[in-house]
Amino acid sequence: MADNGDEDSQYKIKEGDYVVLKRGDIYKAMQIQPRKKVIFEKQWFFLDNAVDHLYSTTFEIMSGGTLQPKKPKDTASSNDAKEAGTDNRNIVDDGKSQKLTRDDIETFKEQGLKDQEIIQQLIENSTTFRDKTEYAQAKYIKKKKKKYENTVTILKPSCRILAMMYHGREPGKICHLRYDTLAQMLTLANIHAGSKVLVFDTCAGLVLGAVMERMGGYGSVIQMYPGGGPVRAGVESFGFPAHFHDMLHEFPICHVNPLLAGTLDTTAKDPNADEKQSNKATEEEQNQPKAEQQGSPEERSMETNAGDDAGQEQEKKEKEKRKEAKAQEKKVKLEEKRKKLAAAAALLESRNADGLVIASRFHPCPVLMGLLKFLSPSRPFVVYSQYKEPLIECYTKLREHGGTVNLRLTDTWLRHYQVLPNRTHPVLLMSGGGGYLLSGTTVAMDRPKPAGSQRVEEPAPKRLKLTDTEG
Amino acid sequence: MADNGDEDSQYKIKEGDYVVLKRGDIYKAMQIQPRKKVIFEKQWFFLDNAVDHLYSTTFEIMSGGTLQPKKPKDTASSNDAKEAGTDNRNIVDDGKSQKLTRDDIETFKEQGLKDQEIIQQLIENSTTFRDKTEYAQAKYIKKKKKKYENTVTILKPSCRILAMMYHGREPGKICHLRYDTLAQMLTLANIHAGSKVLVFDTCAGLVLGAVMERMGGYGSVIQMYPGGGPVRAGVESFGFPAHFHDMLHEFPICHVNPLLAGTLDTTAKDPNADEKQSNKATEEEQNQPKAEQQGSPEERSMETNAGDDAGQEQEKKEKEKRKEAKAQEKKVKLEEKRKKLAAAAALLESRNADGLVIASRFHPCPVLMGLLKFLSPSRPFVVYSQYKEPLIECYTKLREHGGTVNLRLTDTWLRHYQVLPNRTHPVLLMSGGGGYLLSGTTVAMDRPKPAGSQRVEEPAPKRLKLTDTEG
Amino acid sequence: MSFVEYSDFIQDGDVAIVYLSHDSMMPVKVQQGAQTQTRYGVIRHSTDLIGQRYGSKVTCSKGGWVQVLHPTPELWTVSLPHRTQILYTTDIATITMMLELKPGSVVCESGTGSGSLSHAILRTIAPTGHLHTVEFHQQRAEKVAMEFKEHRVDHLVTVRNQDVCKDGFGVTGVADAVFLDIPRPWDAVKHAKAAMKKQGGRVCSFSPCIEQVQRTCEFLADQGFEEINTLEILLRVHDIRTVSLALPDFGPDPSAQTPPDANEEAPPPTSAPNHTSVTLKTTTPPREIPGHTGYLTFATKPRT
Amino acid sequence: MSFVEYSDFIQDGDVAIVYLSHDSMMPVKVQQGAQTQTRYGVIRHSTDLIGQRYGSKVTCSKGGWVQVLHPTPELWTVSLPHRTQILYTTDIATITMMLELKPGSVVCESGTGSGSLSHAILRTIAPTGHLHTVEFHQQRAEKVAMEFKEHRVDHLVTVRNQDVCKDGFGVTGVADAVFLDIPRPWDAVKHAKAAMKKQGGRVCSFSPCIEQVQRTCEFLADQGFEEINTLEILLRVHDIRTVSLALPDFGPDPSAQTPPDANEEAPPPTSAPNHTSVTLKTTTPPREIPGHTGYLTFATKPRT
Repeated sequence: MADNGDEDSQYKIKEGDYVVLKRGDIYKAMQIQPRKKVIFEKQWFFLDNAVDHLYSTTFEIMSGGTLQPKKPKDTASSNDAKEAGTDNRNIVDDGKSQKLTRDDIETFKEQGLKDQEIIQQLIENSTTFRDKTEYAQAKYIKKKKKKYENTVTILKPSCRILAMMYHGREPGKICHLRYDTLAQMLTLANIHAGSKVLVFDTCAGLVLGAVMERMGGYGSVIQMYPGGGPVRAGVESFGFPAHFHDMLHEFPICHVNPLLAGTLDTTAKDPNADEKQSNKATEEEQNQPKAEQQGSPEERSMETNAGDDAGQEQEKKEKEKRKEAKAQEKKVKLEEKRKKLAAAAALLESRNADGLVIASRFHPCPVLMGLLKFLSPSRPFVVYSQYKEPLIECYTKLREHGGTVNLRLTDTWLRHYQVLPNRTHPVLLMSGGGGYLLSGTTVAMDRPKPAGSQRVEEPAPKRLKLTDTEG
Repeated sequence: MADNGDEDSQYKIKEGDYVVLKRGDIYKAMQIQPRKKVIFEKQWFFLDNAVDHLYSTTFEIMSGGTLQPKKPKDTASSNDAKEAGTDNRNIVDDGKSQKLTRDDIETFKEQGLKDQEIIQQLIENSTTFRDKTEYAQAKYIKKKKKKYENTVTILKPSCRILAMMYHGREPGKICHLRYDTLAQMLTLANIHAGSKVLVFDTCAGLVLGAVMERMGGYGSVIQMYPGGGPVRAGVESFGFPAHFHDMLHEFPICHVNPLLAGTLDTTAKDPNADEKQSNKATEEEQNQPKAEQQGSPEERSMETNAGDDAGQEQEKKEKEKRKEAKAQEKKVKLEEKRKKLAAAAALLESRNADGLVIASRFHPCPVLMGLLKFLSPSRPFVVYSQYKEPLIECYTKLREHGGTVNLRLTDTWLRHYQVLPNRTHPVLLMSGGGGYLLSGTTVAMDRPKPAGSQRVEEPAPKRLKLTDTEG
Repeated sequence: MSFVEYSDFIQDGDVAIVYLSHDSMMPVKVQQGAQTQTRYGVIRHSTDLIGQRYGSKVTCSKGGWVQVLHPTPELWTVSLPHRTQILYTTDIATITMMLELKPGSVVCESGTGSGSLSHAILRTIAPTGHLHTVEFHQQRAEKVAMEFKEHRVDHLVTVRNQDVCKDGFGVTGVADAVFLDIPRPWDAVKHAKAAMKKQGGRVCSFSPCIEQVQRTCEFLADQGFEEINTLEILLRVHDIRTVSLALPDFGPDPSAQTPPDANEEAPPPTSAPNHTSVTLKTTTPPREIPGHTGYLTFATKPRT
Repeated sequence: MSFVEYSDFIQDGDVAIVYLSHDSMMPVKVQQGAQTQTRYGVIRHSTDLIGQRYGSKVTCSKGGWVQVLHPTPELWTVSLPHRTQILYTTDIATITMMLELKPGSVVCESGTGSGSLSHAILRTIAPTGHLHTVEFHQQRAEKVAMEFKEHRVDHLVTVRNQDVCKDGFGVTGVADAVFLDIPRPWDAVKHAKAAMKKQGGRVCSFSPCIEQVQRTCEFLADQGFEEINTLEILLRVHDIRTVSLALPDFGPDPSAQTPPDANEEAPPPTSAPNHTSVTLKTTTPPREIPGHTGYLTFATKPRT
């Protein structure tokens, strides 16, 4: 990107691209697939027409669900409220202020009136609109807009957009991790190109994707995943170029202790262990929703096509064939999997990772204590939790255990503003909370001592007074 | 106050009055006593000259520590910053920007230059002042003002002023109860004239005083106090008229269980019990700092005078005499105390109080559960704690126990603003936290059931889903 | 029953608050023979309410039950029929303290709106104070005056239907405190000053937009008001929850499990305590909370 | 050592961060033969630092010890020699995400100030991006350029000493993102637009005062910027404490203490458990916290 390249190809929407649909503050991640019906904000349409248009184009949804690029709007729509009354004291609440009926509006829609036009109709037919305060007018327009607008903007995905999307649509899937909290994590963990980062993420892979974006394909990311397989839906939505996936490794945490004990066998010489592992892997795959199965978009869309083509009749005949093919495929996959495990294990074994990022539905304390061992000294780590109490436990444990400094338990307060002439004020609703972070820096542990003696040495007397404030 | 009375006597500072000194955001509560040296913001002076002036007068501190009413200022001082540079990019940080030396300034002071004049000198002799941003200028002036100002305003005390004073000066004494949190408590507990309110306050009596102010001398307040005697310093500072104290009762919480069990003897027929009680009372008095001993200002200033007059020589002779007098005094006091206890017990026994306010260094859970019994049904209560966790425990206990609805655990976020032309922004520092409140409303308990069965009945099935959100 | 005095028993003509849940309450005018429909069934006033103790549990016709509470300004605020944007308890509490209201205070207020703040003021200044409240909107002025009567506080309040910016508060030199919640508060600053006692007092203006605050502060300073101070207060509710957090399984840990002399294979089932979890009490904020109600600007009117 | 690449061992010429406590860190230029004074005593670079592993404990001459940390933009932000008001990590993190910075991004910044944000930008856009930073104040521009060199990020950044409002950023059509922290950001909006790629990008302006925000938003809208969004973010630190709460003594409780058949006098010492207390882990906020740093206004430059 350092080049001032004028070729627009990278800015064009292509088939197979992962994109984000946007209307107002609403986002939805999506893949561009031919003739795929998309439902967004209670409207359905097809994305086919968007292909070859530029990212960030706003489309109107036409009848039949086709998209048509919208004419560039003449002026900002923030000046909708005109001729505002100074207050709302003249308004009589008789329930009759809107002269248009529900039917009228439906008729407009059938006539193909544009959203803006319908809203204009509503305004003109409201006897009270002009008497409302600007405040109330803005609210009215927003409400109506939401109801009758029929445009959609197609965006290139980014960490910012996806983090806001997840937070707005499915906060439960990402443990209520707010976008600004994710921003803090990436910065506090000093995520950057060329480093080796451990990620433990059960937030749909959003955190993992965010880390990968910040590393730009340079370095390595090891996803430590709990039983059930690595979660990747969020990563896919980023639509990374293929080579980004080369830096991504995965390692099941159930192998952590064996790895540390030197008993993990990644050479597949023990057929039993291998079998067990492979069974587990297969199970995992079967337990996962489809979207989370595959790494690369190409593979996935192929599979989808295959599924679509299969008829109902010839099934039995081909079953056998497929079974065999599958067995072979399975073998290949297992071997791949084994190699990947071995590669990840090799990366971990040196215990010199540069960063650790944890954001999960698991109790962060054992996760943190288990994974911190893989970091070099003088490297940052950050743990997210929706709740404060588990992080207090982490803090206490870390203080007992030693080997970390610069501990801080924080959260952030975030508020958006409406900035309009004579109507500037904080947005009336804000997020109740974005979750908590515990961050810190590893340091070299004192030389291993017989258990028990270690703690005594930890805080030198003169620093004892800092014990509690330290953080 | 309903009358439009023009006589100013109630607005005049009188000897013996409790007043509040103010400079900028700094407050200090004080009693007007003749020839008493007062130290405020590192300056000493006498308040004698303030007597007969009107409340809210600003005085200059003259040499010799006398006060002199300040001439009404010509214009607002918020326009001090003139000719502001647009940014501070031209400032060279060479440590030489102020041409005046420390000695120069001391000389000014000896010459009797007024604060404003000294600041003007500093500004005129600062080579960088005009190049600083308005932002930086305002900061500079504030810093300098703080250092060289020598005025003091004398205010009539009020809950607002005292709450801000305690929070600013001695937050530890009031368990870090912020003034806006106190405001919430008074409102959530529906404190008003004519009701009967229980107060448990180890916040220097500030909460008790605030409740008394809001009741205006109508109704009754029962201060429930832990061993060591009721704390009243904060109440004194309000300078209530004498009749306010008629509504104030006190009851030691160590008598709560006996009272509830019907075993509390307030008739003094048991000489033993009485003796024990009186010993305790005496101890308490001795353990208290002087300021907290007496209820009315008159008594106290008399004592202070007596102490001042006593010489060192004649002591032994008069010792015997005083001992006798004291014994007699003690007897009278004990009888008074007994009567007071009996009166408070009578108020409590009917178990029909209208409100309960708790703010203390004690664990709020047992305090709340112990005192809630004294409320009528359909009455509000509010518990303050510096920490959230104990209030979670209160909540859980109340839900188990039944007998309350409308439970809410809250805190408030408070920020002040600087509003100046082109320089409007939130104040750069804010309070980190104002403490937490648990509030609720009592309801009639179901008829006493054999223990254990009660809980089962509590939430009706259809309301079960609300159990957690309810609050 | 009155909004400034507690009673123990529900009587005919009272206004009682039917408590369904912390976010669902309804005020009920108690009338001999009347009925009230709730989602738990019907409440019959004559048998279920009149003569009952405030705070009692009332079983409705469908078998569900509700609590009937004595009205307070705070319960009224969360249950009153909205006719306008209203002030909520967090702001009200702050206003009450910062205006130094207490029994006997004389207060001027505009606009009255739905009367949410008015009731809290009346509670605090009773039994000897008075509220002069000015509402431009005639319908609303009439409605709120009727409510004051029903709530038995009408002896403490005068409602005026006029334009405060043009006509002021209708009183001069009597108020200890003035409260403004109008679109152009600066136009009422002079009137506020005129309404206040010559010895001084406190004023508060509530405005959603910062431009209103800026202009009001200017006018307050011009009119000689002192200690001008703008603040913002937000309520945070902490919902109490019991949550369960899974424990990760790092696989068999040889260092933890095998004492030096135990050389046999460790039994696999116990070595990996498969995904158990721990439970803890915590609080969570609501997903969305009020991020702004308005700026509160306070000032002191000095002696004039 | 470099601010964009970790090393394991401390070398001559490195900049290391000496960690004394969470609120006391100092950057040290490591030089063969040099010494650094700390409150725990002297650190001798040749023996105590060079060749040691980052993260090691170093015992100082007075017997106290410190940790020596690898520099990061975040540690630099809390330890750098202030020459101006600086941006702190909370705002920086938000800016970085909201500007969509990543390896390869081309960024314009003004003013450079003490370089707190610059370092964080460089960390994020390395190894293939570039930062064009403009600082009006000559001394500061020179100082920060020297620091970039010492921190081994000078290949990623161009420092220009000029007036951004008059002269712009010195580049055209290259930036993915622009950041403004200047007193009159509106005067630089046109320059920001000119510096950005025709395909679009993101812009951020940081201003302490709301009037600056209002004017900037106007200019941004006039220049065709979209998705204009102003926000404020505040950090809250939770200090972890063990606190002790006294338990009240309500006196002997006959109902609790006497089983029905125990009629003798209960022994007084056990009946009133005199003021014991309970201990709990909790967090407290610092007494005062930053209540405002500045408003962050973000906007998207559309394709032009």
